[in-house]
Amino acid sequence: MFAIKKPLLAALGALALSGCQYDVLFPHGWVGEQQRDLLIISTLLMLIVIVPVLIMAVWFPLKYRADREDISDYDPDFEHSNKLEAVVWGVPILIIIALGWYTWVYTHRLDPYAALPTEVSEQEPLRVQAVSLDWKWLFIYPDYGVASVNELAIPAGRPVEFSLTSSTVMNTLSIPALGGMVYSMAGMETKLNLIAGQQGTYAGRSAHYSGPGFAGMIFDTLAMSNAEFDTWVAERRDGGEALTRASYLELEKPTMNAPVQYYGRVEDGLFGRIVELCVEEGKVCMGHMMMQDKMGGGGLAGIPDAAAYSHDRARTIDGFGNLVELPPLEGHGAHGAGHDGHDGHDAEHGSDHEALNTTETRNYVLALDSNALCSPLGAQTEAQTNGI
Amino acid sequence: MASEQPAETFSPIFGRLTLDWIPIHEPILIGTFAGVALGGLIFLALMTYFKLWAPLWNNWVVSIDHKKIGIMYMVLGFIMMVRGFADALMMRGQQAMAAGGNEGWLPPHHYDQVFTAHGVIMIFFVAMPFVTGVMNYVMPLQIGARDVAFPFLNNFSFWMTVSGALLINVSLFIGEFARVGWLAFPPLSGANYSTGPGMDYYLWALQIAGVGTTLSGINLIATILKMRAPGMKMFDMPIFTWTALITNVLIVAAFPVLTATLALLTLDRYLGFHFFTNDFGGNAMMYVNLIWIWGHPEVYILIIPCFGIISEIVSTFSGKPIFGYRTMVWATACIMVLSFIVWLHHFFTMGSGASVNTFFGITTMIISVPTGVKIFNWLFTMYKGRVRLEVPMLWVIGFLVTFTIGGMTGVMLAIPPVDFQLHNTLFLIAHFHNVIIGGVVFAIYAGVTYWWPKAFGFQLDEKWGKRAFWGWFIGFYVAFMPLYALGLMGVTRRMNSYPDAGWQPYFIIAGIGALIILFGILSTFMCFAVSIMNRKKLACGNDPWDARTLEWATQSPPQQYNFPQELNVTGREAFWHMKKAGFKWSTDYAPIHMPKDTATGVVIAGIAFVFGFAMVWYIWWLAILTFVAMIAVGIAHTFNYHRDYYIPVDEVRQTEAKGALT
Amino acid sequence: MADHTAHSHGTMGQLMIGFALAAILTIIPFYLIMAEVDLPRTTLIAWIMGLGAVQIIVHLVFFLHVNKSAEEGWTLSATIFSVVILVIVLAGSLWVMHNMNENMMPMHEMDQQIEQMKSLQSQQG
Amino acid sequence: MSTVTSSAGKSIVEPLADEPMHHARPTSGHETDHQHHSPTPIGFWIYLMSDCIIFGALFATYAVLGYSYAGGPAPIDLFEPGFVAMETALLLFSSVTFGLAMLQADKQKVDGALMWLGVTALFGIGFIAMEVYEFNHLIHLGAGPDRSAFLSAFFALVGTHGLHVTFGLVWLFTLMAQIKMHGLIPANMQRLGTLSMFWHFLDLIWIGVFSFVYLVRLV
Repeated sequence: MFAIKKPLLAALGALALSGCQYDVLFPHGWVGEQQRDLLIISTLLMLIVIVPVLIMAVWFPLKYRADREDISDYDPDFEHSNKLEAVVWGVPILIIIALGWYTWVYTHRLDPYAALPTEVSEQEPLRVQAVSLDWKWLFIYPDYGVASVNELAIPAGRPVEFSLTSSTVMNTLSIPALGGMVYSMAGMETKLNLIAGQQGTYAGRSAHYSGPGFAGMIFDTLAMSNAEFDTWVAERRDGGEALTRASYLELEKPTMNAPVQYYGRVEDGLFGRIVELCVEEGKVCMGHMMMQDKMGGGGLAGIPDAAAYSHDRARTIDGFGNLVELPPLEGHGAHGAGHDGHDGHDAEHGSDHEALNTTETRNYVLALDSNALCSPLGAQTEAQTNGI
Repeated sequence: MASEQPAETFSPIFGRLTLDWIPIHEPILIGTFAGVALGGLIFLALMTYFKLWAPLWNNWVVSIDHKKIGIMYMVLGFIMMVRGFADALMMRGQQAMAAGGNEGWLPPHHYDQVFTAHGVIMIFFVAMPFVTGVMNYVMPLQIGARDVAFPFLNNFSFWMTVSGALLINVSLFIGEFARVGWLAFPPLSGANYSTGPGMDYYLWALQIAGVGTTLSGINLIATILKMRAPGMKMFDMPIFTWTALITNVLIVAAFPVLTATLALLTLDRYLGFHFFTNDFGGNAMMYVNLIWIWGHPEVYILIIPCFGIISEIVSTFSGKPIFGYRTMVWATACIMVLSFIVWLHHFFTMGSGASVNTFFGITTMIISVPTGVKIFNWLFTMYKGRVRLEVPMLWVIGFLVTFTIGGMTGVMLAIPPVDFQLHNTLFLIAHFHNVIIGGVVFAIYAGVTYWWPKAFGFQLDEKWGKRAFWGWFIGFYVAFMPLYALGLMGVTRRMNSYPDAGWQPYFIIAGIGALIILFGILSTFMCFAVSIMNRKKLACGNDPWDARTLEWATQSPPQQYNFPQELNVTGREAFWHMKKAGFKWSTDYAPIHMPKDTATGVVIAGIAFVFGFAMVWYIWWLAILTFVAMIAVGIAHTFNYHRDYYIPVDEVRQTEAKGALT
Repeated sequence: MADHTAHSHGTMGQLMIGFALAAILTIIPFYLIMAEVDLPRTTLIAWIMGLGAVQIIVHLVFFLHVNKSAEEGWTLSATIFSVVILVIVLAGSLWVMHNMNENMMPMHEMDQQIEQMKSLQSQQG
Repeated sequence: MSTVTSSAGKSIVEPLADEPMHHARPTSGHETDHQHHSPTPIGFWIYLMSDCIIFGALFATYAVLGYSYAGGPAPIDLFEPGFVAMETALLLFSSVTFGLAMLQADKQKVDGALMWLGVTALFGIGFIAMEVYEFNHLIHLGAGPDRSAFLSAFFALVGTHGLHVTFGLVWLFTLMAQIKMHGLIPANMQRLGTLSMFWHFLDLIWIGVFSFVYLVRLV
């Protein structure tokens, strides 16, 4: 008895003290507040139906219990009533119409891809490129050329525009005090717009299970004043080493409960390469792969280039998160090494039509030298727009 | 890092199975294994001592009687529930401990297997057998049929489900289970990020069990369409039969998508295909898309038969026909179609555009309308009735209250911006346990209590029945309300440990809730045991609840042929009108045509189990051998043309004389 | 019983009509491709898909004998339901995946670049 | 108002076993009741519909991933319309010959039925042989399923269809043996009808394959 009592009392005490943790109900940013408002609106709307149902669910069986004294209201044939049916269909439909309207408005207003409205903040959004690695978060500040691991510093009151991607498996960037979450996935770039209303330290983590080190993918979000943020950036620039393609590949290797770490410089276009799975030398960037695919693929000549498109194999892990060395893919040939196979194919089928088309695509492939293939498309265009 | 898994080696005889894969260094597993082995030995000894092997084989294992198969499904469900619940206790224990730097007692490698196994077992090997079992037992009786349309197939389906369940349990002691979450999203579940056999156990267990589920779905649809008693029109069928029909339509339409999706993942893992990899143009989002096309109908597959159970019980215990029968049927049919156009609400946060999210959010809310209508119909069935507050009805009231709350939190999650905050938090966990415990489990318990007298001829002990109810009911709220609270703090699911000690009290309370549920589960088994011991005292007639549908017209338990004569039915609530009209069975019998039992189903399923094991461990020779053997046994079965027989009139007369309806 | 089976397995006439229609509906799309008929891309695709759909109906009617009377109409109902589910799965997946790909794949301004590339090629050619 | 009667004295011969015994059905009042025909045709049709949805998922995957070549070959580099036309012809002819076998069987002509079933099997084997050749050829080129998502989707979809045809062939030979052993008894007629549905269904799926997987991608 005593053994149960003690933790129970401790639990109750802690409950009373921990009221301030309800990040979803008491968020610290506009996005979170809007989401909280919608949560409350929807709950209230639904309670219009839920409360009567809960009351009836308990009250009816008690009121109409078989051993009641006055049984005269027992109506064994009462099984249909148009009026009641109209109510039970009508009221929920009306509520759903109202809810649907709110959903429409709020979903468009809070689209994580859309920039925050100017009435929330007129400041230029801070761009942060977040990469979920095994098992830590890398935050790159492209406008400042610094990066940090497992620590996110942002100026309070200034919108933050996250670009998210992942090195291997899916994760979700979640900072509940600021607002909703969005997935980060390898080879893809998702967006999330958030803002911190007040200064403070907010918990952040990955909210999508991603392997043995998942629970340690936590970081502090430091929302500070603009001046403090500038100092933070300056300190990073002074101290940290450079985040280059080589040091990224080192950082990317799986570790658990990684400590906070900073980088004072970031190689240009690195995030683009991470998104497009071409940080390593000799890998074709996904943007180019897709463009090439849109033009009709690499043709038979592209077959032996498989190794240049391989990404997962080099990142194989065992059940405890240790890297597993696998021999690299075979056939790391140069472009156009598959001509023999192609000719053989033509000889067998002898279709001019087919040959014509493959020639076209091959032209395209040859038009791009290998350097161009191995640079990220997004980064190029980004650089161009920045340059202008 | 903490540890390493056995190195990948391959031998032609044992594939990649080596002694290193036997987890002798894990005390928890060794303890479990010792317990299971000891229990198993005692079971074997008792079975041998009382000479029960032959009866078990002849009366149950090879039986193609839908009633026995139904009961076996329920037994499977309860056994697997113990396994799944043990996983739940382990998780609650871990999260109650692992705060603020404390690592708890389960390292990630183990904890991740536990939560994956918990989800997979509870959905596929507890909830599915439960609903399939009840449908199997009750539905043919309700429509006045002798058996299902394809009795052999029914037996085969059951044993395939058992094969899958066995494969999962074997993973506990040989190798490991998947560490990917119950839906196994790639790339994490792909060849490179889930090396080792765990993920393969997952794939083969689900594929083998899935064959059973799909075939069972086809079987039950054909039964309802073709085997109804003469005169029974579709709109004369009891609500439970309707829900069974709609459930099985959903099974037949949705499970193929699961089969295909898992097959594609299997190709990725085994043959280096690139459906869901990051590279070579694969797209993991396609897996998420496909699996939820199955996954959302799946939750309705679980809950719709439960709606049927609740309908039958509310109507019987209120002494009234169900309110709004046609509305009920149409509402269920609406859900059937709508459940196929809401799947994206499971991944709003994956990054679809606002318009797509809005569309799927609103379709999800629309589903809540027919569901809400059903709840109102149950309430108005009680209205102006004579409600007998017996144990099944307690479960029903618990269901109404709890499921309604779960429905509300579900609609909250259906609103995309709210979901952005609550997705993958413990709020979501609390929500679906709210509808699965409050919906499926409560309804199944209600159904078990309700139909137990039909199946065994005696009622369940009321005292222990009520204890089980209160254990589950209170335990549920104590265990999951803290998770709602944690969800509103933004706490993420599946965390092996967490830094914030402020969360710990909530986890401790949740753990206490789990213990209260444990009390409910133990009470259930006590209830069964006590009732079996007192079965003479608890013996009841054919119709202990004064019920309204055909299954109560025959003996309890029913004879293998269900009904001594064919019934001509017109109208709804056949048995209620039979009783009013003073119905008596005739004593003029005819021979009854019945299917013969066969061991083919259990044999093929047994081989399928070995096949699955061989595939998991890359034992290719055995896989090829068993695959060929399965096909050979199946073909051999088709050469048997003597699959039925007649029960002679005398035998029918004798069995009926023992306990005809009075 | 004899007429029952004859009904469900069709007649020689049905079989031959079905064969003729199927043959025509197969030959046209193959002709369109193999003879490289000069039609706009989308028109060609629409023709191939449309003829395929018609041929599927021909097979259902003349070879599989799906009609309102077979099995009390249950085969027809089952077929229509499956078609609805198939349309949902196919169209839904394409819509959802297209939307997500648009949002996430690194192909911003890719179309533009492809246009440039093509014009470059045509200049060279 | 409902009435329920128990019809004493009438035996109920439900088609309970998987092979309902039509010949054993005694004449009774409800003989004409359509409800009491065998559940096998509708049951098998429902199975086919579920199979159809498996193919639906594979088609959807092909539709989504079919343009991801990963710098490898595209349909236009690999597919040969003439070859596909041959495969299509084989399968269509096999459908017709199966229809002819059914017509023979309806007339209880065992030899005729077996002859046409044999022809059907030959066409089926021809089809499978061509498909195996095509797969083998592609893998030999290096355009195997592991080269790109497009090829993965192609191999999975076409391969699944091929496996179905192979299974159909095994079934066909089994049934031919059974017809040889027992003649065209009702149980075998039922099986023949079921296999006929399966075979025509595979041809139907192939329409989707040749249109959507091959031809459209060669435009």
